[in-house]
Amino acid sequence: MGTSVLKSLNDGLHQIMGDDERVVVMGEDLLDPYGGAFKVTRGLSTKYPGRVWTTPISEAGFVGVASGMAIRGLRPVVEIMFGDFLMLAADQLVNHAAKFRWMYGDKVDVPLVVRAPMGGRRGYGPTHSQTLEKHFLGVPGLAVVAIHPLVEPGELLRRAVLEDRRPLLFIENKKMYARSLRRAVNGQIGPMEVFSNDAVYPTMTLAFGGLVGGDVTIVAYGGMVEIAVAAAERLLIEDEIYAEVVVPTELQPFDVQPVADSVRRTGRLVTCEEASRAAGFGAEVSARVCDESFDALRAAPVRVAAHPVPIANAPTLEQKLLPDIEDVVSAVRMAIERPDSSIRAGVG
Amino acid sequence: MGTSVLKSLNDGLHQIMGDDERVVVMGEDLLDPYGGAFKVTRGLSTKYPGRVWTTPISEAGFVGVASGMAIRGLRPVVEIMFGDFLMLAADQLVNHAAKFRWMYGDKVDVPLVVRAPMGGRRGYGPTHSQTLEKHFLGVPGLAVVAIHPLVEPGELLRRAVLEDRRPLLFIENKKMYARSLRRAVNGQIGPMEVFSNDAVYPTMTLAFGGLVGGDVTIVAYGGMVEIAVAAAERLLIEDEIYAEVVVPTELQPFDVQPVADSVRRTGRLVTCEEASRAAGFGAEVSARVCDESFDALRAAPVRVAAHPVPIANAPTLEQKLLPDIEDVVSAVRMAIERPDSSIRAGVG
Amino acid sequence: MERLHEPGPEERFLQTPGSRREKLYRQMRLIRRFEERLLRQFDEGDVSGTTHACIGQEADAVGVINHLRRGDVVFSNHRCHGHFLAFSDEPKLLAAEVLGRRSGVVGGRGGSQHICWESFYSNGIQGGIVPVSVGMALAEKFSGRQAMATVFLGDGTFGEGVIYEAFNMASLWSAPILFVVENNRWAQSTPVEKELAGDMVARATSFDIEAGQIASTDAEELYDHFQPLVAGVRESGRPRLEVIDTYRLCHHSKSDDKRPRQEVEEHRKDDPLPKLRARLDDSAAETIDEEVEERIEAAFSWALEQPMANDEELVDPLVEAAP
Amino acid sequence: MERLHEPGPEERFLQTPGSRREKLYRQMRLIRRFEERLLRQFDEGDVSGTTHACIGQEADAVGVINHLRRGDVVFSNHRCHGHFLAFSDEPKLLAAEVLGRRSGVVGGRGGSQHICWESFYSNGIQGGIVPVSVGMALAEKFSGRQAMATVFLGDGTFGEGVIYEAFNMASLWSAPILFVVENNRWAQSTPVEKELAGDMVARATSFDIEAGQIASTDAEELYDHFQPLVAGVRESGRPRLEVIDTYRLCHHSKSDDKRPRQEVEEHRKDDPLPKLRARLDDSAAETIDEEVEERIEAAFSWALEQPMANDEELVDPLVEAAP
Ligand SMILES: Cc1ncc(C[n+]2csc(CCOP(=O)(O)OP(=O)(O)O)c2C)c(N)n1
Ligand SMILES: Cc1ncc(C[n+]2csc(CCOP(=O)(O)OP(=O)(O)O)c2C)c(N)n1
Ligand SMILES: [Mg+2]
Ligand SMILES: [Mg+2]
Repeated sequence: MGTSVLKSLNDGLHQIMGDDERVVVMGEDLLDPYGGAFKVTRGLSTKYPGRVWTTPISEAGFVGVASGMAIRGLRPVVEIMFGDFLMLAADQLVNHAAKFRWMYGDKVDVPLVVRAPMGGRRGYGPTHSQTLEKHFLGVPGLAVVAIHPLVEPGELLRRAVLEDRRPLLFIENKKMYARSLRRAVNGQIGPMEVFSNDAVYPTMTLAFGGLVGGDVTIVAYGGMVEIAVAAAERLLIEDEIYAEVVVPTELQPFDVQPVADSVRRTGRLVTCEEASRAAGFGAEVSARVCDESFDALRAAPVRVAAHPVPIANAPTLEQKLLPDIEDVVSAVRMAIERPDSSIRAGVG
Repeated sequence: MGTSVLKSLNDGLHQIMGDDERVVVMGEDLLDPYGGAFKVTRGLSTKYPGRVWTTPISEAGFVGVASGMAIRGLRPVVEIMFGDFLMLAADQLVNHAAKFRWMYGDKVDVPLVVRAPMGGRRGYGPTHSQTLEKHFLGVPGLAVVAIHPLVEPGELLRRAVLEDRRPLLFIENKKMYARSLRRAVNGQIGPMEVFSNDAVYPTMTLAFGGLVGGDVTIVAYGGMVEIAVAAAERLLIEDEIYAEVVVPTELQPFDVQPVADSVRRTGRLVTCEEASRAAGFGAEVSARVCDESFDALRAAPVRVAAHPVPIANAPTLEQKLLPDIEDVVSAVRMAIERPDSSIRAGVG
Repeated sequence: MERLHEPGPEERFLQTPGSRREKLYRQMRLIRRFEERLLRQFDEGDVSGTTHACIGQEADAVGVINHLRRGDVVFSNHRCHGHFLAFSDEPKLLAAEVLGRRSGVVGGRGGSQHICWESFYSNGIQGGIVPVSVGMALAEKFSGRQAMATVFLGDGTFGEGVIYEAFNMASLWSAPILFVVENNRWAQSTPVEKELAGDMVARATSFDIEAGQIASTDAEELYDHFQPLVAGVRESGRPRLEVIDTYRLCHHSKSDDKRPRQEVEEHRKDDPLPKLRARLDDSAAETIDEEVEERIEAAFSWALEQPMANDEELVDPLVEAAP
Repeated sequence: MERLHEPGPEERFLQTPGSRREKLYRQMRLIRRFEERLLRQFDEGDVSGTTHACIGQEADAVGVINHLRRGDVVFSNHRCHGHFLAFSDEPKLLAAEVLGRRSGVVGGRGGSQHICWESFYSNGIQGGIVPVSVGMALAEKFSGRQAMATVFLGDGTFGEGVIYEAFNMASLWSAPILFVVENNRWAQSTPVEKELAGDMVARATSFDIEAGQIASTDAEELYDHFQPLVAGVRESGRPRLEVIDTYRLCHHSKSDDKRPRQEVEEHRKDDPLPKLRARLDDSAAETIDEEVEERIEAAFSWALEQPMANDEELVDPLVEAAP
């Protein structure tokens, strides 16, 4: 058993607070012995008593407080207990934190990190299971990072808190907390070779036997990464389909290059997200891939996503409406079965 | 001078209130003689005194109040003074109004209409000029309609208020209020022939000389419609490029068919929106067009959008950062100059 | 809107045979045993996610809701089992819901935090239900119906700004609504001193809303206390806020209690159930206990036999409700 | 953070020669004439969008801000010209900003509703600035600096729930912040009776925030009134709210005044400028008027000569500030 995502985040926070006195942590129910709803902040209030602010249930208010602190020189890390409650802080993020720097003529920085645990599969029902970051993509001035087990989450958090001057949404996934990190061993993660673009928030590319070209590119982030990797392994075994899995960490601004490069090798694209399909991350990825490597696309991209309904409480229903390995596998089959338009005749 | 968009909406509201006593109107500064910031509600409080509720400055609160009213049988029409303030009501829309029906086992309807004037070009600066509806696309259960001068806005509002049982964002455009409706005369709007798909919220297709095939499909909604039509006219004159302009009215759920049909005729797609590009409506349209008619696309779609910065107050800067006719014209030229991938050889 | 179940809570309460004391005890016993059974099912792995019991606070539900009439709106929050059972007397539907069955109150879609049954509603976002309830109260009044609304909120929920927006509008527009604050002195793991500055009653009165406070876990006392308050809202057509000082004897949500052990133990002496039971004669109490046991057993065994929620088709509500 | 301009408002005020009365009048005159000139430029088509003048409320700005020190934070709202000029004494920068010039306070990006100059900030969303200011106050305290924060809000802004979230946290966490409420009895076109139930001072005290109210447009009186209040916040490290009952003698934003003519006229007798000018001797007043006239003329003619804002390149702030 390796380090869990939860431990990595918790260790990371301990170190970040130890390294920089400007770092303060803020959110609901953070104090020990409780230590936060998902225990990401456990131990912090004991070790750094004056720097952990347990808050009233005031998501808009404390995101606002934190962004004021950020402007005046602190490095606040805010926890939104369930990412669903981010909607309460939408105005503070969109009309305050994200705008300040540019509209104030670049005179201020707002180094604010807002951590938000997203995602379902834990039976928490319609208001505690959503994957809402898509609604915060494309806000000028607001960065969005989503962790996954392939890159040390604690290290990503350190970069976000200490090295990044931008207001930043840091998306975690509740189901992922208990998962072990999947560190590369000899450049491999399981049967796949893994490549990083070495960005501050790296994009990882996984491929069977190197970047030698495959049948399809699967893009997945956050909670869908594990599912995509499992689907890739299954596709190889069951269908002899070679998939490359590309895992972006920074969703906004989004560097399409690693995806476009992969599509140049594979000609086909499947995107995966846990949210519902419409106007989501997959749409943006598809559009950007079209921008960059349309000529390499042999068939239309396929988007894997949730059904467009609230996340049900009943586990059977929840499971049915959220995308899973089977959905990714089918999407890849569909992408591959689509007629190869690179050999079609002219149209129109 | 024909009827203005503003007059159509105001007349529409008068009639809707006259026709159905369940309709109540709610928002900031609605009472006569002021009659609302943009005068859309002018005269209503005089004519229907008990049914116009001027509110405190409480966007979340009164959207919540209205959604409670909707569940209990009224037909509330809420005005958000500037669409920018919708962010304050995000939780009420996403986690309350939009969810109620499905999560309550289809036991309730929430026939709530929230009108939001969006858009810039009036010098109102960073917090009063945004086009934020993209952040509300893809919310399960929430419909989004955007008016434009090609379809009577007052009639669209009537359908939204009286015929639609869904919570619905009704997007207006501040700059458009003063514009005249552009009604078809003999099936023509200016030099273009106009076709409707006859949906409740119709999609309009404009083309020179009928749907006989053209060089490019331009998709534009809301405040970009006029700009797209002007660009199409200029492209014909300056470049002899024949554009079809497709104007969706309902953005969510989005019926891609008319766009896909047009792309089948033209092979090229340009999308236009006033918001910044990332994760916007254009991305969704592109992805949907790929779903439906990828084989007909001869080149990558091009998205026209704003620069990813807040909307500046200074008119020179504002003009520079928002998309205009010139930007649409360039995008079309770019789309047309892109190598025709339908005649390319195989890839990979 | 749906056809209404007959009769409403007040009528049902009055029509039920037995002394008032017995009836209040029976309801509380039903709530208590429902939740204890639910927690057992939880431990057996039949409940997914989490669940918020109201053990220790049952007297609030029966003290307030028994004064409500058919068509009156109740909006509750995450801790809604007691409110729902007092309102509906439908343990079967609630059991099926929390067990994720198709025959649950809302077909398993909501779980107990997100249900709707006649004019009873709940939602799991703190605070947001308060303006919605104000709107419901206003709609009832506007439509000329005689109904009023009641919304339940906790001390912690006083952190959410939207409730003050709702207070302001309720007061300005004279909404017939009763705000019932269950002050159990904790919000999840946070004691009230760390979350709340000043005073809840003063907050309400500063919006020109009449408000009061009662420290009690005595169902009879609360029943008497709320009778005129409910009548007052109905007659005046004005909002009212009432704080009940109470205590939660269980965890916040399934198994997350870090409150000082001693504090919890001290509050056991205020447990509303033994308090009221002591006033009944033993055989009456025993009869009730047995009767409740049977209902709970019946509800859960029925619920456990129901098919799991798994709608044949997941239809997009936007498409389904489109004009 | 930026290097600070020297000296702060208080120091500058004390160092300026002349009587206190003269100095207050000079500042108010500067604000008044600045806005009158701005409205003229507006009518001449030089200002795009809209603009919110504070004509009639100048005494608030000078009464409060002259007690603030270098590094103290001020957060203002849509109606910020007076606050900004009292804080910065920089009419040129503000003129250039509202005229959309590159040399404006924030290069024309913000317009007066959205500016930042040293520790002065403004934003155009009602309410949201209040928690941000609380955070700023807490950061100053946390960092061991002696600074405090002042945030200006209007009566209408009491509709926004987030201000109560901010009050609660300011009180719980002892933020050194002064909430200055400019109660001009109207929010845009809405009279205070239609927007505000109850009482603003009581709302604050219900969060255990000391609060008071003063009805005055007398700059000297306000200056005296706020001196101990500012000192109190600084010394106690606790929040304080103070309501100033005042009146706006101009439209809400450019040309949208539908208030009863008579009501407005009646309030002209409370115009803070003639009120204070009457206490000066005539020649001193005339000298000040001329001096201000020159500064305003200089500011606007300078501003009108500046190049329009039109950044050579529109850089994505996410890319520019990326690590
Ligand atoms: C907007 C929002 N923030 C946070 C939560 C998580 N949460 C659920 S219950 C709760 C505590 C509520 O405390 P209180 O209002 O006192 O009610 P109690 O649980 O004591 O009955 C919290 C923080 C939530 N459901 N919604
Ligand atoms: C969130 C939000 N809602 C609405 C507005 C539009 N608006 C600008 S000023 C104003 C009135 C503010 O009234 P008040 O707080 O009394 O300040 P005053 O204008 O009287 O100085 C309104 C409604 C806004 N800017 N922000
Ligand atoms: Mg509580
Ligand atoms: Mg005012």
